[in-house]
Amino acid sequence: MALQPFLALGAILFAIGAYGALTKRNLIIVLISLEMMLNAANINLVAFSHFGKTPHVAGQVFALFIIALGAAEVAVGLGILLAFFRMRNSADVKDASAMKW
Amino acid sequence: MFFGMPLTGQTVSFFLLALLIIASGVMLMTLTKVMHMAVALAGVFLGVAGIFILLGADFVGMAQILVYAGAITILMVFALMLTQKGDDTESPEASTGRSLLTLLGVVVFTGIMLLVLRGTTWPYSQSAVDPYTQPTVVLIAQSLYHTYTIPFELLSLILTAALVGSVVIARKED
Amino acid sequence: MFSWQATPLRPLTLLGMLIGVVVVLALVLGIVTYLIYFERKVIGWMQGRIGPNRVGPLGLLQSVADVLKLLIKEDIIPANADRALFLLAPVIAFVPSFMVLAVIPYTASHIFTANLNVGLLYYIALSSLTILGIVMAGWASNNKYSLLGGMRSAAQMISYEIPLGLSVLGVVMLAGSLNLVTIVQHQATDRFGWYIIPQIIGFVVFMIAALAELNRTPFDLPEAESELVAGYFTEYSGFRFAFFMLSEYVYVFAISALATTLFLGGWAGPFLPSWLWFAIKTSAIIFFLFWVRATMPRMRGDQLMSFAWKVLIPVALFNVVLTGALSLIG
Amino acid sequence: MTGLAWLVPVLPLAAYVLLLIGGRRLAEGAVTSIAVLAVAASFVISLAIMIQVALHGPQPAVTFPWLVLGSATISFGFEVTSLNAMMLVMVSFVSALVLLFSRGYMRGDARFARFYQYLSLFVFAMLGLVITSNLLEFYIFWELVGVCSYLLVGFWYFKPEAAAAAKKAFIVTRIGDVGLFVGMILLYLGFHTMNFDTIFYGQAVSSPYTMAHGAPALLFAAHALTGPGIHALPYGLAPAAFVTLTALLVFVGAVGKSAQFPLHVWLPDAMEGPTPVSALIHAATMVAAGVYLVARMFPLFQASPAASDVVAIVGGFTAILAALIGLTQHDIKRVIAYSTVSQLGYMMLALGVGAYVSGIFHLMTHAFFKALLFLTAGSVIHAVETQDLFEMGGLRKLMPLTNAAFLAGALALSGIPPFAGFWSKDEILSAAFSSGNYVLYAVGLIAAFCTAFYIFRVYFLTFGGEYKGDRHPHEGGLAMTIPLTALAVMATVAGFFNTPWAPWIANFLQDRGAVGYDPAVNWGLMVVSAVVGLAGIGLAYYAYGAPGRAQRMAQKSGFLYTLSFNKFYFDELYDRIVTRPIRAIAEALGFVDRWIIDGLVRLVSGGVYTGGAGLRYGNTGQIQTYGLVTLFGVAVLLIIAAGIGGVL
Repeated sequence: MALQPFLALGAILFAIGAYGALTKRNLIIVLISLEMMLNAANINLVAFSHFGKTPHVAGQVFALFIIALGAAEVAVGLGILLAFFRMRNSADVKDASAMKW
Repeated sequence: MFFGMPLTGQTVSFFLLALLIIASGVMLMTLTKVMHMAVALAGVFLGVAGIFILLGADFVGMAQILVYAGAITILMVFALMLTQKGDDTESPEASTGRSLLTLLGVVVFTGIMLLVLRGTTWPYSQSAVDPYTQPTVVLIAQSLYHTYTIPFELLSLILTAALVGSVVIARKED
Repeated sequence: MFSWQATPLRPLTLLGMLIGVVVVLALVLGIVTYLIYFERKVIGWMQGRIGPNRVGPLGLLQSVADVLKLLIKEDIIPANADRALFLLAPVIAFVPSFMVLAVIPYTASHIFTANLNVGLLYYIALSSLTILGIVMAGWASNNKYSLLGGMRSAAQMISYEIPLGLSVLGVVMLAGSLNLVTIVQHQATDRFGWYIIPQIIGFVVFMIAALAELNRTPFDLPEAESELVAGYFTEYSGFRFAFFMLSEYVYVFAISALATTLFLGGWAGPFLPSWLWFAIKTSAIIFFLFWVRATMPRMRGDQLMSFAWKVLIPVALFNVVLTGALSLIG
Repeated sequence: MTGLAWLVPVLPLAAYVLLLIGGRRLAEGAVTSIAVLAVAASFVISLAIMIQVALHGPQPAVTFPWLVLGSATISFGFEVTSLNAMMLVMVSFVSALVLLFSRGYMRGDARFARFYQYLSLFVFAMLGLVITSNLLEFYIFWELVGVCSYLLVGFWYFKPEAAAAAKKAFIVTRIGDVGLFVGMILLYLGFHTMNFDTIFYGQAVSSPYTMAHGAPALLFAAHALTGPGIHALPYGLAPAAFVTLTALLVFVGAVGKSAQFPLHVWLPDAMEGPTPVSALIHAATMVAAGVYLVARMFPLFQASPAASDVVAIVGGFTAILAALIGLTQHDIKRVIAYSTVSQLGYMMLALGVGAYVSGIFHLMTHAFFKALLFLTAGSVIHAVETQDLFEMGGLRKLMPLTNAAFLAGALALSGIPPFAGFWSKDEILSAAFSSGNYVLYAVGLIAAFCTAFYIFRVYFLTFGGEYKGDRHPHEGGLAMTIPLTALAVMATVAGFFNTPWAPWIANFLQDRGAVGYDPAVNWGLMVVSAVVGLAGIGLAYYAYGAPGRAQRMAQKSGFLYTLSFNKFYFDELYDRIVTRPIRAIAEALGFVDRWIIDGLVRLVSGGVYTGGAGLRYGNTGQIQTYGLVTLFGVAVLLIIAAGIGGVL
């Protein structure tokens, strides 16, 4: 196995996630799509940690960091989402548009 | 031989997992029922975990299953259930034009990425299945507690803050 | 060591793998069948009844008959159910329970067993996948009892997974490895002997959390017959129902095997062959689980969560700190 | 003891800091004690230093490097010479008494502690100015003195006159400061140093002094005109022109600070401040700084006869001008203020004709009797609560101590033997006479006559006759009477420190060589000046001894009276020729700034604002739209990167 297939997989997964994050209306699905993009990045990190001239475990460590940060992000994101839902009775991205002029 | 690659267990597993990931991802984008999406999501996460294990990163793979497939998916399901309003289908899609535009952008992006990947000479990879001299758990532990001690501790701080913060944010106003 | 990744994939290799899987599956089915029989007998004995005694000698074929009955029953899918998920859920619930068996070291030579470096983590990670199947089942049935049961189950299992994971940390710290084989080997040379002695706090927390993970009495709120009919599998019948029961009992076996591995020295023991020692210890744990079921009342719903978060997790964390301190001193 | 000289300015500074921190919480007595004790301690140390200097001669400067600019090092330090040892004693003595007097004068003021705080800072600044060894440091303290005067003159800032007077004092003295600053820069360019010693002698003078300060004027001239500095003089100036130019620029600073013509207008207005402040400014601190500056830079003036002549002429003109204005003023403090201007003119006159010792001696005696006059005036104002001479009268019986003290001060000012002023003023006059400046001598004599007249006019109007007000004037408390007594004694006897037959101060200041011009004893001139002073007193008694006679005299002089009463219209003149044109220019520039420059700025800001208002419609709040735009941006960047050929 070579490096490219893994990177290609990462790119495709990232693209799918980006598409979801940009088109889905449900905030939870958007959040899920973001997690997919993080996963795509992780694939790259781990792939580079395995292949390359001097394989090093640092890539895996960073993937672990990203996993932990993703978990934190989901926790906070869902907290915000619940508060938002309670306030607006909606989980639609379109309704979260107070941050404009 | 398969696309110029030897047909080993690794190759086959990779293509199966890639198929699982991409199929689940596409399903996630196309399905309308949120619970179905959750299943597709689990598929993506498990597939990624499989890729990790395939790459010899068994600890990261397990963490991926534990955190993403186990915890985050369930959390998402909970959130979906909590925010449902009678109908269990997802709220209407963005406008078709918008979706097509996004699709175009995404396809262009991916296309360029793939072209670049193809055109770049990567520092060549050795073919050994397991490039590490020690179990990855040991390597990761040493790395975490020597090289990355400060980031590791900061991470625990972030997790604590996220825990407390999400509780505070989501708590009902009394 | 056999590396499946580097070996070219030939039909024969694939066949070998498949045969191995089928053998383990058959073995597991046999074990589960007699687990059910064992449970009914034990509880019957404790309650002053006789238990199954009609089918076969001493009722030994009772469970076989039950399984056969389930397999030939009509497969009912409720009209308002989400068909795809309804069909998928038992599979999602069962597959992880079967997969976790792969890392348990049954014997000194551990045939069929993957000598994984992250074996313990593998067990905990995969077992968490079952929750998804349970939630799916509860939701797909489109039945309020099922949904409530599924939600309760998910909440309970997620909450108790944390003390479960924390309670085994002490063992990991003592052994210095996540590899279950290594853990067993370490227990043979540890100055305290089996880890149940230095890790008694961990063991207690582990057993309580395991009971909760298994949805067994006294933590059987998700499938409390008197409240929720049958919880998340209320709508299930026939062999799909059997799948859920199967996964439950496989987990009973698996968690007992894990407890044996972690705390009771695994296969180690004098005179007898190692697999037999393993079987004896596992049976003892299983007997303990049935014993608890026969004697304990169900826990109150409002105490369930606070017990996990306010009692078990602090105790497990204390155990971690204690173990660390002790190993620093020692 | 000279090693401890730095304590002299630091003690008032410590008092200032202490009052700054805790002043509001302390009782008035405690505040007074802190400030007075600090300054009194400074006085004791100064006295010890002066004795030390008298016995062992001056000590070398103690310096620390402060700024290193390229090859030049600006140091920071202090030194003790006979001149500044004497100044330290004088300043700290008068300041301590003024501080004590303020206890009674300012009693009950809401910002009592603040007042003492400013006073302490003021004293610190003046003592620091005196003791410094370096021109830049001198300038810093010089400006600090200016700031303190601003704060103190405007202490009652709620009075519009006080606020205006504070501003006027600050701005007018600043005009002079510009001259000093330019002179300072020129000196630095010429000599590459700021140290007084190095400027004057080409090197730091080592201990012990082989010559007293100021003595080697010729040595300085030799150094400046022919020494190594000759190549480095800026702007290609000839050495003689350079010295004259710098001396004149330095003198401009002194003119501003010491209220010499034509920058004398601020000092009388500064009367709006509390009277102890006036006493301090007029006697010991502010105006003395200008004279001290000229004295400190005396070698420079000695080296330039032209500059010295300018100093003498300006001094003489100021002396007569201020004396003439003082003849007719109605405000008791204003009369004394013009008298200060006049007396400062005498000092400048002395320094200009080369009578270094006489100038310093007069500075000292003047400090005593002028502080005394102001404090007695303060005591009177405190008692009758008016400053108008024509509303007073008859205080001789009501306030006998004040009367005696004022009389001592007035006699000293008038130059009646044996009071202090006689000895010092006579020295100046005889120096002017014997140096051949007969015109200046005549001017000084006329000014002396006027001086005697106006101060006794004040005396007769205030203390003679009957009391015209409706209050019950009485003496102030001990805090007011003790300083009055001490100063009255000094005003009476201070002249004996430097009599022609026992020139102690002259010896002290120039104990190892001659400084400038040392007048010989001239009994004839002494008699003349004493007679002139007595004549002035007699005229005053004639005019104000009987009511109504003064008015008739005023009417008879007509035009001249009006001119004097209106201070020769200097304020109006300055308003016409300086203030108004400048204001017109400023308004024109303001118009350009407000409408043309600001207009451009507003045009730009308006354009940006309008553009922003348009662009904000693109800001929909829809995060997915932003994300989409970002995605396309990244895609474009990737295309560019791939086209260039692999930035990745």
